[in-house]
Amino acid sequence: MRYSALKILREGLTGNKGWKPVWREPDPKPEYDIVIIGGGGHGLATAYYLAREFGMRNIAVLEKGWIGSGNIGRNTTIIRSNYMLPGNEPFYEMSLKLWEGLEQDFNYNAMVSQRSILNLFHSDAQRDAFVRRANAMFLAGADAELATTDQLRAELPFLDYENARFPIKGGLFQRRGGTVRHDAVAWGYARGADARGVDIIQNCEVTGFDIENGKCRGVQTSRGAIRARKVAVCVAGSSGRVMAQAGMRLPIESHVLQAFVTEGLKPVLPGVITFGAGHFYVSQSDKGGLVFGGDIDGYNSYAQRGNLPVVEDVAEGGMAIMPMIGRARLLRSWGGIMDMSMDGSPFIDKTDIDGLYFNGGWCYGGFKATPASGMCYAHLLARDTPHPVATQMRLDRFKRGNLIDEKGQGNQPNLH
Amino acid sequence: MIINHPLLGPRDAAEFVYLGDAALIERPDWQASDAAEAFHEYGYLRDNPAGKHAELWYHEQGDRSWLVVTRDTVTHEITSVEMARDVARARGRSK
Amino acid sequence: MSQVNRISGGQIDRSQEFKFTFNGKEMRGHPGDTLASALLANAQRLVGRSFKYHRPRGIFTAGSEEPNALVELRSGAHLEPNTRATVTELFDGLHAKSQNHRGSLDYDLMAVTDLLSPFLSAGFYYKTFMWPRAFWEKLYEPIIRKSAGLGSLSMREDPDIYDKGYLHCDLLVIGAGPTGLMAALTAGRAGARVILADEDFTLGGRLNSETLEVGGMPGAGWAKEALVELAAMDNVRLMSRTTVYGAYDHGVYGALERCTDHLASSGGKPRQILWRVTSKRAVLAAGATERPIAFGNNDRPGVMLAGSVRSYANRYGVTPGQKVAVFTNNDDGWRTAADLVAKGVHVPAIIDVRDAPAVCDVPGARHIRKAGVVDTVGRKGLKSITLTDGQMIPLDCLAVSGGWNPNVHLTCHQRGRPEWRDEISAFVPGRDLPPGMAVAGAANGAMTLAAALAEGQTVANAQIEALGYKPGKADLPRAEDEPRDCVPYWHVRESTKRGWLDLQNDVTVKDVKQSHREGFRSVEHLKRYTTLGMATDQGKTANIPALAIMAECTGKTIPETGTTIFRPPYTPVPIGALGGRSRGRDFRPYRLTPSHNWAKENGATFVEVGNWLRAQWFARPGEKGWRDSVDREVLATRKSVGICDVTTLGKIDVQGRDAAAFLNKVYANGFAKLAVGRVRYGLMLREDGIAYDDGTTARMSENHFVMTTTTANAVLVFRRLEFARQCLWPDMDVHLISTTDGWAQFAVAGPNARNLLRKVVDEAHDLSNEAFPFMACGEVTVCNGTPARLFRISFSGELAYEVAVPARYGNAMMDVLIEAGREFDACPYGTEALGVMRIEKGHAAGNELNGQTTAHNLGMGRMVSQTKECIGNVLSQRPEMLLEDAVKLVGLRPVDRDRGLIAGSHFINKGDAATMDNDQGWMSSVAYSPSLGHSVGLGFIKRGDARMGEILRAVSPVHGTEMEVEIVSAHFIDPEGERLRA
Amino acid sequence: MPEYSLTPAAPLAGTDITIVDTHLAAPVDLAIVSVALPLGAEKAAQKAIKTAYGVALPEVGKSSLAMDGARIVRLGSDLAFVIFTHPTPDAEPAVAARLKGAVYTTDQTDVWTALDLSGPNARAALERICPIDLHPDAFVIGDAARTMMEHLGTLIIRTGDDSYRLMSGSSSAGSFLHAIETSLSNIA
Repeated sequence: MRYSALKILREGLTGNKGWKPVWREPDPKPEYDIVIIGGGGHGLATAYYLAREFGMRNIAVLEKGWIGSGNIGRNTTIIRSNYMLPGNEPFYEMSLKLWEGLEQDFNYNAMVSQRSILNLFHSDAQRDAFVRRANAMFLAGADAELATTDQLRAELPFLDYENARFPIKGGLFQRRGGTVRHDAVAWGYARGADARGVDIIQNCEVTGFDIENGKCRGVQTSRGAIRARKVAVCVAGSSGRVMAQAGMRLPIESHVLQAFVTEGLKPVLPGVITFGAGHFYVSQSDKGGLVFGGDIDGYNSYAQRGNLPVVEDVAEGGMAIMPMIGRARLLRSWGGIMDMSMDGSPFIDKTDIDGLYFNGGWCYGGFKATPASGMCYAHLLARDTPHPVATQMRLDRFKRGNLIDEKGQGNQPNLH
Repeated sequence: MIINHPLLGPRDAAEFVYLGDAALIERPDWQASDAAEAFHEYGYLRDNPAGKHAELWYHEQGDRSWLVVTRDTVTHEITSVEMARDVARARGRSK
Repeated sequence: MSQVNRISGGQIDRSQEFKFTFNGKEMRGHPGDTLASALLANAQRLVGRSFKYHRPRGIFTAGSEEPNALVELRSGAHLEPNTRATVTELFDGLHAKSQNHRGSLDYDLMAVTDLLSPFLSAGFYYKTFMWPRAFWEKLYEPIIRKSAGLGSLSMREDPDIYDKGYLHCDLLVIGAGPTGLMAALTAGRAGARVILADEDFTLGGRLNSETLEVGGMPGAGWAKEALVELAAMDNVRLMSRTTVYGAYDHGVYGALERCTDHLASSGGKPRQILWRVTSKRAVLAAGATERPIAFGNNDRPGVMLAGSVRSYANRYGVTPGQKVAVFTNNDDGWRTAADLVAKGVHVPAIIDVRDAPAVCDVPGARHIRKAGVVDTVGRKGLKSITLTDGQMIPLDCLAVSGGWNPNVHLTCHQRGRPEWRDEISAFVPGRDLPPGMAVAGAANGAMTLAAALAEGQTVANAQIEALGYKPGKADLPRAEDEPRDCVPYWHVRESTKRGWLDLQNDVTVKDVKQSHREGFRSVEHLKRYTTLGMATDQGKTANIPALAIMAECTGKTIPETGTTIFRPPYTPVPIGALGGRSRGRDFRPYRLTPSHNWAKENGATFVEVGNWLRAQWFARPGEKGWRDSVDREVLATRKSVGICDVTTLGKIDVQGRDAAAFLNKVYANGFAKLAVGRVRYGLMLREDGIAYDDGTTARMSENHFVMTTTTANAVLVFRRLEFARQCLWPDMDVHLISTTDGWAQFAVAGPNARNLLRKVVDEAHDLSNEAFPFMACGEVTVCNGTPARLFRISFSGELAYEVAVPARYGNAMMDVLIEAGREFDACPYGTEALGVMRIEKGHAAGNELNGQTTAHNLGMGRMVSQTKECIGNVLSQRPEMLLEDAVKLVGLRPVDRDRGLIAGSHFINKGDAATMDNDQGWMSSVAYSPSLGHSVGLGFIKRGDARMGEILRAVSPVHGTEMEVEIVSAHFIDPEGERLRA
Repeated sequence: MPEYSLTPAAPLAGTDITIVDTHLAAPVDLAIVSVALPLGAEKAAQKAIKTAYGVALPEVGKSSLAMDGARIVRLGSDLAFVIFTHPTPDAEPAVAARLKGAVYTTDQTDVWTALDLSGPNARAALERICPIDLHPDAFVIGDAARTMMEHLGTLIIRTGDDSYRLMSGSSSAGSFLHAIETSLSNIA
């Protein structure tokens, strides 16, 4: 079923009774070419691109609960490609370009909104680092723009320029950055994959891997055994838990990141704004809520909920840069589990077990990566070689000493 | 969260700084023949369990002691809190 | 307009009258009113517009679950959007405006969306607005954004102040209705430390809204007596206007106390206080929330929840209408009819979906059995209803009761799932409660008053007994087991019109059905696809009926279909309150250097360095810009002598028999053999082999070292040292204590540094180059006996010392150094000049030690010892960290000396395109060198150390510039180090 | 001889504020010396303390008052502060001399700034900033705790029924005073 304004008109006139399920609810087949574990954004995107780009159709996506129930459904919806290091920036820029054509591509309005993202800076050293980053973005074909305080005053008059503890010295814009309706991304990919024959199987939990003589030949699930030529794990947040079933230890810790939304408000924020002297970033959704977040709670957790100190820390950051939000009310807070990796950067790689592939370690940056992650993982699964923009996202990089550490925090995941 | 400090009693976790798995106490022998591999595992690979996790917390806004806290990563329930120095000694570390 | 809907009784103070305005219209009310009760008293039925269809809406409830009656309260910078009229206490001079309409509330231009509603069904926006691509952001989205949203922010800084606090108790009782009061009395009498908190301004919960008796007296009277008793107990803290909004780990609860929201002005006191309550145990006695029944056009102003109608009548002395019918699926709805009639309000009919006899005698009311409401009339105020049998009943208010949902919210905050209980057709708290919490009363499904009181007592007793208190004796007041029979009945199927579930977000029964049709069948998909329950009320009244309808669609039971769990906060919390005092200049504390006052008096401009404020430069009259001042400071220092407060560097006292051995493990270079009276530069690595921090460490005596760290890393290095001491080498006798704030430390640098210090350091101390050479240290006295420490170290590359005195002498010491230096034209210098001189000298600082660079990159690879155990040396030797073409720290100068280098530029070989593949490295620090007369820079370049003299392009596309630069030694000044050894 | 002399100026010297019966003042000439117990020689160190001050080293989180008015606060298993009145900048040698090399001493006088808070509102004011349970039965006279108040590391000692000594880093003295004053005025 193709979606269009005309279709809506026709359905509206006939009582909206003709809409069909957006994806089928098939039972699992006994065998697939590729089984993708995890019906989140990355898993669904991988299935979509395997079908669309590589012509593979005999694919299943196994989801423990309902699709989109992981971090694709509980993030702060930001897209951007403002990275610095060669191991990252080309990948994220490719992702942003995919976002830019995504909706027409899968015929689903995910409300990709390039409202811009702004990183404020508050010291000369921070400015220098941002200039380095901005120039790296240019070198990778992305856009970046430095703004002076005067420019910011004109564009964002509500920031605290007069009374700030850490005065705003300027900012780095990426105008092509912005926000996307996160759930719709999962649904759009699911719809596109399903239409191309991919089986999306909900309520199907993987309970073990069938590993024979060092080769992965399938999985055990709550809905029976499923054979596969290749098994692709894509469960960021739960990577540790799932890969432990294959006997693997990972350079990853699971941490909780909280996110917050206020009651709906008439438009106040034009784009995404991040504070450079504290933990706070914010945007406004199409519905009017201020969607914001800050630092991870900082301790290993699989609990999908956080604690008060971080809530307070984030609110302090918000009040520090935009004290006009004091009377806006926090409506809801939630937590997602992050695969925090040892250098803050992800993995898209084969494992030491033949036929078992791994995608994870996205820290709190997985949402914006969804299209490129799907594309690169599909590439790896279809061709068995890394996509050119993901050549450094390897599991053995720590052994070799090739780190992709954007923040320079080293092997302490909760600092990334 | 509240951490029941062995010497000071229950204290708000906001006074503490988290480091990670208490296996970080077990720093490998730098002279061993497999030191490079051992340090890679020590530095980078984690059990990351969903369940009981022995982990290091530092009482920065308190007595500056490092603690080994055993906490469930699913429920956050804390079942034991020990002085890390005692744990380190018990695990054979000296000087 | 007068208060035409006032009736007798209630807990309002009729002796006083408050004036207030709604949309500019003046009205009157009384102390004890909420804005909602006062609006109803003044017969203001239309109060707002819905989110999506801009349908006219009236007051729906009498509590914090209100979906409709949201207003913009107050004005100017005090404007408070989305404020529930139902919990806003009336005060004299209150101003409120309706929100979310274009044009007036009565004639909202956006109401046209309602006519288009067939095309705006659930998820319509996912299926359109995609073509042409550019139109989404340019056209569609701006329109959607403008029409969405609810109230407006003032766009001005919140003028109120907020506070926070910490409370501790044995037992936190959440909710001060009959259950909570009984629980608090029980625990309080037993001697436990109790906090009783309730969101309402009058404690007592539903006792204030009911005509039920407790202990032979009116319930409200019993509540007052209980409160008097509780208030007299030292061990009990009563907190009204306090919402316990979140249950966090280990018995910590978040609570918001509204201190001045009920006053016209906060009077300079905190508007609200955010309390973190640490409880040993808690009793959740949060009561229950009534739910509606969906039927055609059930969203009209005048359709209300039955219990709320009763509450307005009994507590506020207001009837929401002159002719009020009741539509119910349960016994409780009948009490509304009975109470209204007792107050003289006409109740034409009680429509009960059940085929059951009358619950009680309601004079004048027809009992219509096995019937439902299918439609209503009255766009801006209800005029009539139509029943399933076609009959029409004229009225102006319909009181609807679909049963009651226990307020299980806080039981879900730690991911606990509620369980379905058939007897009351509702979810009750599940077994996975937050540890320490017990639930009692209606929140636990004990719906009758007698049951609630009994449970409050037994649950409180169990909780305090577990803490070692003796449980109290049973002196339970007598109360009624009022009839509470209820059948599951969620929507009137016969109705063909839209029936609303989520009133605020305009989610109807049809939307749920469509969601099912399109495969969004899990509760979470339903919620996300239709926006059900995502409005400011978080679906408190809507979620369960919607879930029930989804269950109907799927043919499953409600518990099979799913549960909705709740997230904090219970009701919305202002960001200002969560931020507390930490805003503006109080966002973080200020740390001031000991010579701060001197600097302030001497023209310093200050800069934030972490939490420190440091003097950045000292402007002198006639200087046109900061560069003039900085150039002068650099030149004066290099020519004669300059003085800089360097107190902010971290200082750690390291003592113990194993101190030397310990330092040898934490630094990458050797420290075991440092002589007493000598200082050494130390490089600290992280365990992963990356350069972490650097500084000098001085050996003051055999077992006593003084370590310095960078300003930024002082706390982090201390933490790591404690880790090494306690966790890695626990048997070392070594002790650490920070003395950063204790010593005022000054760099005295320049050819005349020694001459100046000779005037300050007491004569007993020999400062000659022989007696006190480069890298010497010692304890001295200055200015006739003040103890001091002297280090001969240099960051500037000049002959230099750092002299430290106890911090209390710091300001005076700065004065003395300048005074004594007058004959040398001694010059104070700030962090800018410090930075210029360190770049001229090629010293790495924060921009180079950024956590991404190795000793190998920094040209200090050989400092990393491989012959001792130390942190970081093993992993520093990983193959790809030692690559031949790794970036190396070098100096850079512009080929055209008149051009200024730009930090953050990337290096590209001449002739190559500026792409990431051709990236040769980056410029980390730049400065104008007044000593050399041109710009100088430090940067990292692939194999840079082997490329001296090579010319590359430094590109900064973000500035749209590039220039040619030459790779040179990083030591621009005195490369042989003769000056500092002079 | 150098012709210069240095006049001390401690950051909060002279602070003396009363807000509704509750008093906030900076103690005069307060000296603080840290005392670290050498590993393996803790007993000897404790004995030296007992001999020098006439009171035993208290348990962690407690303090004891010596005959001469010095307060010994046990901050950790191997660390204590000796807090006493001493006007000249030689507090550390003075304590070191009394303890005769049995401990490691470091002068902490200028690291800290102190305020004494006393009066009927003291506890209510602290409730706004102090995470520690200060109920009189939970935090008895002589108890001491290091914690965080308004982002500042703080040592709190209960010195009487309604009186507390509060100590925090001297560089942030202004913010420290501001935090406590704000609490007092917020509850007044």
